Amino acid sequence: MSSLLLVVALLWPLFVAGSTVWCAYRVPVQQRHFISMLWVSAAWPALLLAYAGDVQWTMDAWMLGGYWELNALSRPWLAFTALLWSMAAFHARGYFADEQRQAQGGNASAQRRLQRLTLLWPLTLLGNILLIVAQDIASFYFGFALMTFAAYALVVHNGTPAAKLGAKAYLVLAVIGEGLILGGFLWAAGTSDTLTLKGVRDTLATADHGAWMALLLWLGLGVKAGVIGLHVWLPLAHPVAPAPASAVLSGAMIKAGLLGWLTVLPLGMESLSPAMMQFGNVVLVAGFAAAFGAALYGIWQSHPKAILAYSSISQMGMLTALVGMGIVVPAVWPALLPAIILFAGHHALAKGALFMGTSVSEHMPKWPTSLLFLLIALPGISLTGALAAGMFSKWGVKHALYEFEQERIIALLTWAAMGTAALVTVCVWRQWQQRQRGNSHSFQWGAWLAALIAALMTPLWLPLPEGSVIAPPLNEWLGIIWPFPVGVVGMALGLLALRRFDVPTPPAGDWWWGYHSLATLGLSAARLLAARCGRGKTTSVALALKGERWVMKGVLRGLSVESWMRQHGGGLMMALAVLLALLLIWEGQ
Amino acid sequence: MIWRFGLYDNTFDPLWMTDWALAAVLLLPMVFGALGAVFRPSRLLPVALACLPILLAGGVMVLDYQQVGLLRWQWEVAGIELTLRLSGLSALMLLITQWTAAAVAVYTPGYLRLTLPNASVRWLWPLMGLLVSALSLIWLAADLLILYAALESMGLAAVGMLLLSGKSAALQAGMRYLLLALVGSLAFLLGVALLMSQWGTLDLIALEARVEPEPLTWVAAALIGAGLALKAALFPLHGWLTPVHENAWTPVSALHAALVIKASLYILMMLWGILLPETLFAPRLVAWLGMLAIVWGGLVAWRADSLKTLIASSTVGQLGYLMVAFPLVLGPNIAPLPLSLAWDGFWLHLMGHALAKAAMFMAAGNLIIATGESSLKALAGTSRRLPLSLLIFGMAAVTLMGLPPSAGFTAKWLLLQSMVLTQQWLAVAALLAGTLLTAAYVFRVFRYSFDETAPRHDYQPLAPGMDAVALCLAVAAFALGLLAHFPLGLLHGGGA
Amino acid sequence: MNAAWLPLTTLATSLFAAVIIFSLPEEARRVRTYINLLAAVAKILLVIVMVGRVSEGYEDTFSFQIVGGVDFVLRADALGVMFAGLSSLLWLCTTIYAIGYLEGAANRKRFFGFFSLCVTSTLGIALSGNLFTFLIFYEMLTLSTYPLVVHAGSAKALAAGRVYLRYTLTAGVVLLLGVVLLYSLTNDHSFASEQGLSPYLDDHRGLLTLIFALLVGGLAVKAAMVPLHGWLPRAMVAPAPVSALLHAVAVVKAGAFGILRVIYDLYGIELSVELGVTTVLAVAASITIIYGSLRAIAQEELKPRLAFSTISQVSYVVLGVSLFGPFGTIGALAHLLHQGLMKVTLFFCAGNYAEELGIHRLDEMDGAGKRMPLTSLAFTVGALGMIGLPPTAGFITKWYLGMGAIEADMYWVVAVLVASSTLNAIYFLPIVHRLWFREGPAHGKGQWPKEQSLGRLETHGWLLWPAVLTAVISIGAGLLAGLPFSPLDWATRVAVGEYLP
Amino acid sequence: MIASIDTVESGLAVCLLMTAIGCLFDRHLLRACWLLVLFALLMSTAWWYLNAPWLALVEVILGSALTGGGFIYVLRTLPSQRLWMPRYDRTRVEWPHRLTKGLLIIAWSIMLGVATQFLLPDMALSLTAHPLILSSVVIVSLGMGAFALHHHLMRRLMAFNVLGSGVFLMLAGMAGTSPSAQALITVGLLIAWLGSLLGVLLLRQLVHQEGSAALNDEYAPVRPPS
Repeated sequence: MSSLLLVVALLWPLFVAGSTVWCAYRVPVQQRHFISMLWVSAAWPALLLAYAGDVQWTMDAWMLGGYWELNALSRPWLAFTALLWSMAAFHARGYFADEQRQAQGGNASAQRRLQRLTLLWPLTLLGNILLIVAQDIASFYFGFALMTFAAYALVVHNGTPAAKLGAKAYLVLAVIGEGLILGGFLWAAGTSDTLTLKGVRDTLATADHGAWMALLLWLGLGVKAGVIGLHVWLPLAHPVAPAPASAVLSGAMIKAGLLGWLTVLPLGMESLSPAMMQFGNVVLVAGFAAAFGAALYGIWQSHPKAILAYSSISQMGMLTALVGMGIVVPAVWPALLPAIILFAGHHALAKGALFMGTSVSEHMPKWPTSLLFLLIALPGISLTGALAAGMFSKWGVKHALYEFEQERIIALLTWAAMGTAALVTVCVWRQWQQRQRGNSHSFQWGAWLAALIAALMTPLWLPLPEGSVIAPPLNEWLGIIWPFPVGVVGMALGLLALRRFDVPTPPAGDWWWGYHSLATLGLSAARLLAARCGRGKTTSVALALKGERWVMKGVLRGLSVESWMRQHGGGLMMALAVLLALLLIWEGQ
Repeated sequence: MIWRFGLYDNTFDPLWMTDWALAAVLLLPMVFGALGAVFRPSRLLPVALACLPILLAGGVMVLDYQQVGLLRWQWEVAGIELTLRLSGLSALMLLITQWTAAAVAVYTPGYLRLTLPNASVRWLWPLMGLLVSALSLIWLAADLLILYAALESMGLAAVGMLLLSGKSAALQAGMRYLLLALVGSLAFLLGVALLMSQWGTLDLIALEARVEPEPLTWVAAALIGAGLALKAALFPLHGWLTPVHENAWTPVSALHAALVIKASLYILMMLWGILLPETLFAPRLVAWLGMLAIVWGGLVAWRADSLKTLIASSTVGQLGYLMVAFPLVLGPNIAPLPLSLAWDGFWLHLMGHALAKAAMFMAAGNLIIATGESSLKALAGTSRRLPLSLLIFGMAAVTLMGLPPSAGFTAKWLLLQSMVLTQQWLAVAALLAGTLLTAAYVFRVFRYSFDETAPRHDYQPLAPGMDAVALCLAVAAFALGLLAHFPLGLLHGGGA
Repeated sequence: MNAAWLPLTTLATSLFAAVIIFSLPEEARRVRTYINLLAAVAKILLVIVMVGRVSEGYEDTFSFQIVGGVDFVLRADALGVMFAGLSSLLWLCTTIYAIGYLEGAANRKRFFGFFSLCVTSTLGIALSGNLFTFLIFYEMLTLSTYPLVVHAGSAKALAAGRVYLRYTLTAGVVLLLGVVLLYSLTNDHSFASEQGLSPYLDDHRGLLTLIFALLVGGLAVKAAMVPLHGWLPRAMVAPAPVSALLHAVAVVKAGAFGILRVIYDLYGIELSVELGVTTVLAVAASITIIYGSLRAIAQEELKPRLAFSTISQVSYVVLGVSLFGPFGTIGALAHLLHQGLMKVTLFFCAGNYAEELGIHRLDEMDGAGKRMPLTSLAFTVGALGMIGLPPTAGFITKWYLGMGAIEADMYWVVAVLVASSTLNAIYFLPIVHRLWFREGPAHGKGQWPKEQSLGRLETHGWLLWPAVLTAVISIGAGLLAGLPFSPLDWATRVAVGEYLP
Repeated sequence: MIASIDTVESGLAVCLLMTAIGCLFDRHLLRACWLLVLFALLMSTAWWYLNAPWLALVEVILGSALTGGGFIYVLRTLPSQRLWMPRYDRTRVEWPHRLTKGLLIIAWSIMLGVATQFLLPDMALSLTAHPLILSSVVIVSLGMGAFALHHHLMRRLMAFNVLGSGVFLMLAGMAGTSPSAQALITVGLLIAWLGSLLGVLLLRQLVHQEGSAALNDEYAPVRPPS
């Protein structure tokens, strides 16, 4: 039964995608609902699956051998992912209402964009679901690749130059990431001849070059998860993607990378090699670097979604650091893992709500503005840990770390939370500045509210193991909450102080531009080299041709001997006879 | 070596039927040729019917050979001993001769009808008959007198046939050929005279028994070698060949290139086998010249402007392959395996080349008739209009190139293997280079023919059977390559 | 029980088809179509029978003696049947495609005749039981493809044909030399012999290496390994079905298959490793993979880009062969099939674009996805497969190759594979992007270079369905790789046969 | 040894040699023809002298009457107003060509002489004892050389005839006049005659078609545009 549900959960998005193609050819454009309820329902079976019993399925015929399972990790993951996708789909119904109207009115460009989006959205979803349930490498990789490449349409949707740039950055990084993942998987799987993710994990823990494999996988998956250095696509892609797409990108798809880490990295495993420990430290450092760096850079942004993107990087940085802890201090892991899942689930929904909020602030319903902005800010506040689910997730992490006396890490996390608070402040402030009224659609704000509520209540619905969610005791509240007001106040003061100065907005995508110029430099060097090679080839070909002509001339001249031989047959015969005779006699004597 | 030529005594008397078959093989071609002069057949059927009894007689002889082994005939006329024998090799050569000649004969009426030649056509049939008889006699002859007589009559018949087209160029070339052939045979005769005066016999078996390696034998061998090389168009004495073929009628060129020059080569091989069984350098010299021949023939053919020149020059190169095989067959201390491989390869190549060259000349003749021009440029667009002729040309060319699945390939394979075993790397290189050169000139033809941009010509339609005959020959060359085991079995059968 | 007729009949179907086609008049279009399809279907059926026989453990052999010590042997062993299956399947697809492609063109008789001959040769290569037989069909292949390459009869086509011949005939000569050397060393050596050439190792080490170099050098020309690849991009002037067949199965695969045979069935993998030739081969293959990809990036026209991609991809097979271990073998064998399927799809699609819309250059492809969705979908599948993304068949082979590399402790090969994947993405994704994400004539921007509305669907049905079929198969071969008798399964079977006697 | 030489034979040999040289190297064609006839007659005398009357008869008929007659016929009958065969061969021969041919002649003479004299212990007619045979060796070499030297087709044909006679004479000298040898010579004579006849007819036809220039071996007929 539950296998059937699994099949339905996977096939339903495919069916939805197929139905959009069907409609494209069968339904006249005036009557076509690009974002139909059918389309919105794409993620529902998956959501159902997350709550409806166990799945464990082995298929030999599937690629390299399929093994799908819902376990303590993947079940909550599927739950929040599917929930976020559903919310985002609802939101999309409102968000794209305008565009749909244009399309029905005969705007070919709008038709095209919507058609593309509606086709590839369910496919992206499919990939996301598949990678969550997959426990074998091939399925995971398949899901990951499908999600990655299908999501291109989500990013590039607007078709503006900025969108194209964002999509390009996304794709370039994605390709690099896929390559790194493939390399890591191949290495690990080849070393121990395994086909499951668990096998990879064991290999990473035990193999000689485990740390290097882990590095490859960490980086490859880290492209999605926004590891510092590979994060550059996030601030470029998010601002330009439609809000629902940003929501799933930042909420669900980013988490796919994290899920990958959690599945394949040898987290919580004792007696790891020194190299692996080193690797863990690298992860830890990189995580905090991302957490702080993103916050510091993000606050200077002007586009709210760019700020949110940096916030995502920052948050993922914290998660990265926690993953690093799993390697460096394995003992902490059993307590830390549920906290991380909760953190991830909460961040997914909260970030989804925040991104949806950006679209709500651009199309404000006729509510009191202050209430609206309070609601808009709410998930952000929760993210800082000052509220509701945020507190729970923060405490979960802190609690686990307290047990092993990792005060320094806690302190760093707390400081990072201040950064989050600052980012949220700036984001809301920017939204306030750029607010627009009108054109609000009930699905738009409805989905947003739903996501908001779900985010705040994450521990209640997230199917975590019993007893893994611990309510923070009252005496710790202050310790959890204080970064938020400090961050807000600090940011507000800072903003006030800087009001005098005209601080230019640094470009979103920070290091991208560095990479870009480096790549351009490299490309022009390669071109130069290629041109030189080409010239060399041309010269050598010309030389060879010249040589050939020369030889041909020689041959032709030589061939005139033929007529000489024709005339002197008799003489030649005489000579041959003499020659033969001499030869024979000489040899005989 | 000598048993391979069937030069040994045997006790069996030929069956009476074989005697009649022998008579038929030797005489019927001349008889039918004479009849052909009278009736001048213009259709295919009577010619085919005339060929039938000759082919049957040949078949009977080969069957008898397979049953009995070596067959020998001996007569004494006015104190002169005349000997004939049928060994496996002669049987094979006989078959090739008869079938190729039959194919040519069947091809001829159609050709003559389309080209509307001059009055001299009446000479064609008797000359062809004489040629076939003389060739058959050469394969069968076991004494020098018959060999000489047959060689000479073959040569004269060949010259006569080549002249028939009556073009000035043909006459000029024919005159040169005539003179050289006659002088060549005088050199041969001189050699024979030396042998006879020293060893006192013309019978090959007796000669083989008596001959000893001494200077006189060597001088004789040199004279015979030079004379026959001239007649066989071995490089560098091949100069007369190209113009002769270029200007003769197609069936005549086919017959000449396929068989006539091979006959001289056969005699050369046989006599040197008797005279120089243990010599190292003379065969080597021939082989070196052969390497040059391969390259030279290929180059000349490559640069040729007209189709027939190309084919004729290719003969020079192809003869080079045979020349290169000389030191593998003749010489001291050749291991049995390479010797046997080279022996098989030599004759297989000779036969394959005979079939393929005849087919190629016919295909080329068809192309020339159809396009009305003999230059390569005129071939443009023929791939569309005359695909079959071109295909036949291609199949024949495959044999010449020595690509599988053809007799040329199998033969080259055998030769190469033998060369590798005897470590003659230069020869290997020449053989392989020859393949490439052959491909170069063959595909030059195709390049012209595949040209689709050329203006359209009006093509003369071909007579029925003209393509079919050529096709049969080309296919036979293929079959000979794949089924080489059977003909080569005949070669070995004589060793019993 | 030895069904000697089976390999012979399989070979003869297309040979007979060729003969009949040559004897039919040019105008007999319908009959020719029937003959073509009939022969293709019959051949597939026969190959299926052979697959059944091989899986039951029979090795049907047909042989006769050509000359002393040299036999003509056709043997239906697992490896050969695998290649035969590929070629017969793709022959059917390509025949259908070619019928549609050459609708109304000139010289169809010649084309189909030589086409059938070409397939005969390919099948002969597949079923050859010893090196001599292999050589026969290998050269036949050269000859029968020449008329196809120069089919157009233009100056460019003729020049390409000349280059093609220069390369392939020279290679044939080199190969011949190698084969002759080997035969003089060992006499007739069947592919089926168990012990390989190891008995000769002690005394003839140098000679064995030389022979290996000659054999593989000769074969590498057809397999288009750098720097012997020059003919392939030029041969692109041939009609699309020819390019498809040339690239997917016939010529390049024949070379790769030959290398497979030489290493597995002639030398034996242990001996090859012992001689140290596999490492050299792996390096050469890697260079080819990277070089081909780099050159592909630089191409601005569709077919040359695909041609360089072929150069790169075919060397995967060689790379897999040179990895010592079962995974590399499986990868190589599976890639032989997978790449064939995917590349043929790509070429079909390229042909469709050229025929329907006149597209030859990449920058003309903008928005073609809207105009020709199925073709573009098939193209996308092929392209993703080339990159090696799941669930296409390309992923499966890349996976196995990578595993094989790790197993053989050649970590740098993984780097090559990943780099190649990335490079493939660099030159294929922009095309896919153009197809689907850019606006072009289908969206009212500009004009197609030469639009013909060939059929009721997006193009002529005969052109469309083969592409779709091969695309579906190449997805299926990846998605359901674990099914019995899938390419991967069969490759595993062969490899297990190699490693576990 | 010298003493044993028969004067008749010596005279015959010298006459043969002289006529042969004259025939081979006289640029006046008609005169050369007549010399050829004379040479053939002398040859038949020699045959007679060597006790081969049959051969003598054949030589007279074939060699002198038919062949020589043929040559004279060609030379005589052709000259009409338009077509006439020049009585002189005016082809220039370069000196390197002559030198090589001369060397070849000498080489051949030595080769044949040595072969016959020193290598044949039981020669029927010893070289030193029979000047006829000695002259035949020289005639063969000269004939060969002249054949290789000349470009004029008729002169080459004549050279062939002389050469042929020399060869037959040598054959007789070496092998005696056994039946086999006689048969060989007869066949040879017959062939030589047939060949000459064919050659003569060819010459005539050539001159008829192409004019006298075609008599030069190096002449290349202009190919009619096709």
